[in-house]
Amino acid sequence: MEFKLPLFPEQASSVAGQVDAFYLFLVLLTTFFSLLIALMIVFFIIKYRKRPDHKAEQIHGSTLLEIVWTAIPLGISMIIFVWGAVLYYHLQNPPKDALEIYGVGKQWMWKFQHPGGQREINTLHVPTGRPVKVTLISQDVIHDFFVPAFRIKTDVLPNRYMHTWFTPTREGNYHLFCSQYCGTNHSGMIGEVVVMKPEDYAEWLASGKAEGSMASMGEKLFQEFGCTTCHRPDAGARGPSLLGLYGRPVRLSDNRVVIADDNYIRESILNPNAKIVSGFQPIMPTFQGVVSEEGLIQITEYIKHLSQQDSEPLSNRSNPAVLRDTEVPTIQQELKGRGNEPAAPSGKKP
Amino acid sequence: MSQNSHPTPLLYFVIVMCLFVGTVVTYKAATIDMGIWNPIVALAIACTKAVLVVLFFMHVRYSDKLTKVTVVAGFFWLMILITLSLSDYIGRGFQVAP
Amino acid sequence: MPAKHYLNDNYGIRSWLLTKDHKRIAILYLCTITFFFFLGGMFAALIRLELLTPEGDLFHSDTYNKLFTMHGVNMIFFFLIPSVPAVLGNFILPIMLGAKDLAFPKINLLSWYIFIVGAGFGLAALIGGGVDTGWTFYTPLSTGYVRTPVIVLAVGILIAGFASIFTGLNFIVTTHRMRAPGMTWGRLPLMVWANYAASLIMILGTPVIAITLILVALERGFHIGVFDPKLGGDPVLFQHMFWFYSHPAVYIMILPGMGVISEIVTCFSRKRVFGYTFIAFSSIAIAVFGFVVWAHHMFVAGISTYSALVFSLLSFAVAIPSAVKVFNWTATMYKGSVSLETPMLYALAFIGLFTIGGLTGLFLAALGTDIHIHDTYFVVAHFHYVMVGGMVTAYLGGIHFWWPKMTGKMYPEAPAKLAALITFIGFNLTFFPQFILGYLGMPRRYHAYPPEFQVLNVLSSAGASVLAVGFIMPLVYFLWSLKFGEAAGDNPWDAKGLEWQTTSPPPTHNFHEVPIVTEDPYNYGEEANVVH
Amino acid sequence: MEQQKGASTFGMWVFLLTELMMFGGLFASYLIYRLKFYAAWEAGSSSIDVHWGFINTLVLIGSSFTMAMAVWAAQKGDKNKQVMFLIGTMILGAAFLGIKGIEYKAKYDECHIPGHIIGKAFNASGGCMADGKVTGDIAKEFMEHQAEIHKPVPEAFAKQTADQTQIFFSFYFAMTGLHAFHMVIGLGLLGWLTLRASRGEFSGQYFTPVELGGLYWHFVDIVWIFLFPLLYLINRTHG
Repeated sequence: MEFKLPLFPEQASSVAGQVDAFYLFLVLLTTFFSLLIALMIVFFIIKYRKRPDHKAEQIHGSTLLEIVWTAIPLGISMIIFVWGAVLYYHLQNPPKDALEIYGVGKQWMWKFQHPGGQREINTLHVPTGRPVKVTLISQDVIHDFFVPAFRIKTDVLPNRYMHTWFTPTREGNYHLFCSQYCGTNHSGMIGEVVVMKPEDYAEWLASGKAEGSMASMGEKLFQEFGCTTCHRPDAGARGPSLLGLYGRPVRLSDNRVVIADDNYIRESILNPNAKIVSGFQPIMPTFQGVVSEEGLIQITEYIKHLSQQDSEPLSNRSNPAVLRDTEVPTIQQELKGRGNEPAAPSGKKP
Repeated sequence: MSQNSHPTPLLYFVIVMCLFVGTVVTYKAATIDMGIWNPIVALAIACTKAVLVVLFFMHVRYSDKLTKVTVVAGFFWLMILITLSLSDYIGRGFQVAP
Repeated sequence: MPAKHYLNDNYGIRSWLLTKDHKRIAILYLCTITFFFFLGGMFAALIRLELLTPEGDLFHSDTYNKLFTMHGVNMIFFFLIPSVPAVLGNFILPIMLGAKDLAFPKINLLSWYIFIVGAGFGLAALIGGGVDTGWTFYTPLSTGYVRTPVIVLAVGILIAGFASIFTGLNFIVTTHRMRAPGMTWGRLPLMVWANYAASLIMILGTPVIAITLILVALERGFHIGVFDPKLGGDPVLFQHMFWFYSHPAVYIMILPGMGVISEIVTCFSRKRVFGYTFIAFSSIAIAVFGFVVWAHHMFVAGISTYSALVFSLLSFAVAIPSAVKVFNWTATMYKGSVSLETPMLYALAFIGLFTIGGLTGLFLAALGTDIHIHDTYFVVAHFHYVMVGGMVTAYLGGIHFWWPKMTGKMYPEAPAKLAALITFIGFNLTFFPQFILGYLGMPRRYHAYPPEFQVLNVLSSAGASVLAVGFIMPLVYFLWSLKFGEAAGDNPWDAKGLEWQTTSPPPTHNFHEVPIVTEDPYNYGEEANVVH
Repeated sequence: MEQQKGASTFGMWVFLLTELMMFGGLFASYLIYRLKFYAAWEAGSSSIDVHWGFINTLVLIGSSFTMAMAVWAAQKGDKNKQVMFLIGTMILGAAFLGIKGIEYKAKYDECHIPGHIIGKAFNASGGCMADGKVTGDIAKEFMEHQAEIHKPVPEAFAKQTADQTQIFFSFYFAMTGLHAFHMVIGLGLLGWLTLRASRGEFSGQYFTPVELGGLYWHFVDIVWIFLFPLLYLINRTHG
């Protein structure tokens, strides 16, 4: 047995230092207050120990003291809250230019796919110095993607995409754990994150066998399932065109506006009646049980690709389903005010 | 505590008539398209009926403060459960904003 | 001829099984939960044994998963929840109020029978192979994937839940309606306040877990689609419903313990409690705030950012009343006349360990750190610091404190002090390394782990064996004292409070005549008032 | 005695808090899914025969009235009226359960029982055979409804919506089932009260058990007052 007693996990991402600083602050705070209480107790035990010539002095309390020791913890906890919230907000919002990798968790393994189509199992290769956004979904129960060296973690749910992101800073191999209990071999659902220099990563990608990029695989599926019959960019199409759709606000038939993100696309494939694009009929059949989770991811990637293919500004697009940039400010307001709206009885009427 | 102040059969009769009317109104209101107001009207009538039952049939109107506090506490806790769990689902809508 | 009291009032098995005496029901509960404590403890021992080596070579992983599930379920639902309320509360609360029994003695007995039925289901699930969902029963794992008797265990917990509902109902009504003349709200012992607050949670929270477990059982049995994502259900909803009860449930477990500590600290400091009103109301505040913080168990589970912020903020709010209590207990010792009898040792251990447990809760309530340490051993350590370092310590302290009252016999002081010391050392050795393990990233519920975590795990397992000695010792000397212990006398601690003014053990109806309360609680100034 | 009576009544109220939270868990979940699957909620709700629900509401309110009168009679010490009103309450309560049974039977015949263990498998987008004809095709009914109000929907949409009504029916059966379970317990209590009342055990001085039974019965009534609009009346603007 190797004798090692580390106190901190390695710091291998841009946020690790920040989390550790916050953690250290909390450790110091805890130590301070625990010692304060402990020392006071020891001091009182000795100073006021029971002895024949000493009698307890009866004190009822002190409102001033009560206020002080309510206010001080309250103040400190508000500092902790704000600090923690800022960090959390940072960790919840991946940068726009992040490298996007998809992962599927299943009992009891991790499957990842890079945009170029390279697949790997229980290992994830990433380059240093570049934000990486991992979009995750589970095929069965709830899992959890946890890389201690990056100080990030997210549950991986079976019914919707979850995201996490990190910017690796140090090369090396790091643990990847499933940290949400997921059945028999939970502790075997581990893997490795391999952080490489960008050029090594590029080389690794090139050496990988890929049947084609994720988008091209998605395109193939798109053709196979006959999606193109309806989703065409011409005026007479029965389904909304998917050109320039990804990441843009879409107006629905009940006048709600949603952003066409991963989860929207997934829902539209599996549960097409949930959100109907304004001006179209709800005729699409469900693909529940037909497309695999990986297939869904590839199709999503393809649709995303359709938005990036040409550099033409989106505002000039002729896709009627996608709203123009000029409309966006009002839409953002709508989105803000939309909190209560799904409750409306007309909510999802076709 | 409530011996001498119980309501009379006549009052019970008035209440039960109100409840019957309330039921008919709920039913009729549901057949009119009022948009977002349909569930609100239905729940408002249901709440009114429930309050009538609690106050008169269950004698809360004639009971001590403790009973009244108990009833209010129950309602309060139910609201905690409903609003806080519902707020998460509604709150997820905010996340799609760009 | 010894004086008549509740123990010798009547003999025979029927007089116990059909008793309506709250004191006898407390003893019935005591025997039952002691069994479950050691059963759960045995599972814990096996878990720690497995974790001595990184490979996971002692048990099959399925067996290991069952071990930690049954450890959690036994300890939480069949030991911690009924521990202080159903044993110490049941015994002492009516006497503290000057009542001759609880408001509904029959319901009290019914509560024990319901508990037995629920516990029977729990044991049936265990004998039927054990359940491996984790005590949290997360869907869809529990509803669609594991192949163990989940429904049996869920029904067991559901039934046992009603036992705690009836205990809570009894406490609330008793506190409102059965107080002796002169026992105003401002004179209630803090133990009563704490149990009252815990009872509020029992009656308001428990039904929600009941209905949730019913839905889990239905989902598992009939695939109705409420939690199954394949049928459109949302597994996160289960977590909302589960934690709506299970977070406040930790306050069901800790609040009565806090009540015990308030009694012990005042007694062995020979002093009035510092800030009575603040301790009393902080109990109620914990009960109320405890209901609005549940989603801090779900920060990485896919709740909205907005909810995460709100629940994090509220979680800090519930930390304040706990802090207020700790400060007040410490201040109570100031200028007191402190002596270190066994119950006081436990109480002091409680204050220290609860402080650490509570403060490490801040790490988990803070969003930035929770992402990293959620679902790691940090959580395990925090939880055990509060539940074992806090609640079990308080429970043991309370048992030592009231043992002379319950049995009329004194336990031997020297081994008791030794046991308290061993427990304290063993506890810290077991659980402190787990904080470090957690921050290093060792996930909870891991059967095998990377080798670099071994040193800390070995330390933890070593501590667990020390802790086991600390827990077995009281069992031995308490049983010994039943036969060989010295007679305790009515008030061995020179304590205040109505329970010390009656005989030890108390008569069947608690008091020979209805007591009339004329003084504030913990009126330790006037030593002359004590009857020997 | 007065203290004991106060304790019992208060105890009952505390117990009703527990009951309220138990139903509360279902109500909260119901509301969340209603947001998520509104169309299915509408279609599922429309497939239930509203008339039975309406009648049942009146029946249960009526029983609450007779129950209140029974408490009044007990308080007055009028044994005969007391027994009469208690029996009246029981008859109305039994009628409620009978009607509930008719509704459940209809749902069983239409294959609208969620899951696939009890009898027939759930099937709302094709209907199932009962008495030689196909019933319970929610998809078809839904399409017809929509056509009637000039908002026609294609078959694919109707079928998906019909499939999703399974969750609606899960809640329908969980909520009405839990409610019916309370009714059965309530009937048992009423039977026991009637027996005691007929023996003349209650008087103007002692009628706490009747009062407690009343509180419980009224609570069950209140739950139904909410269940009726939530389950039966989601959208009845057509049909």
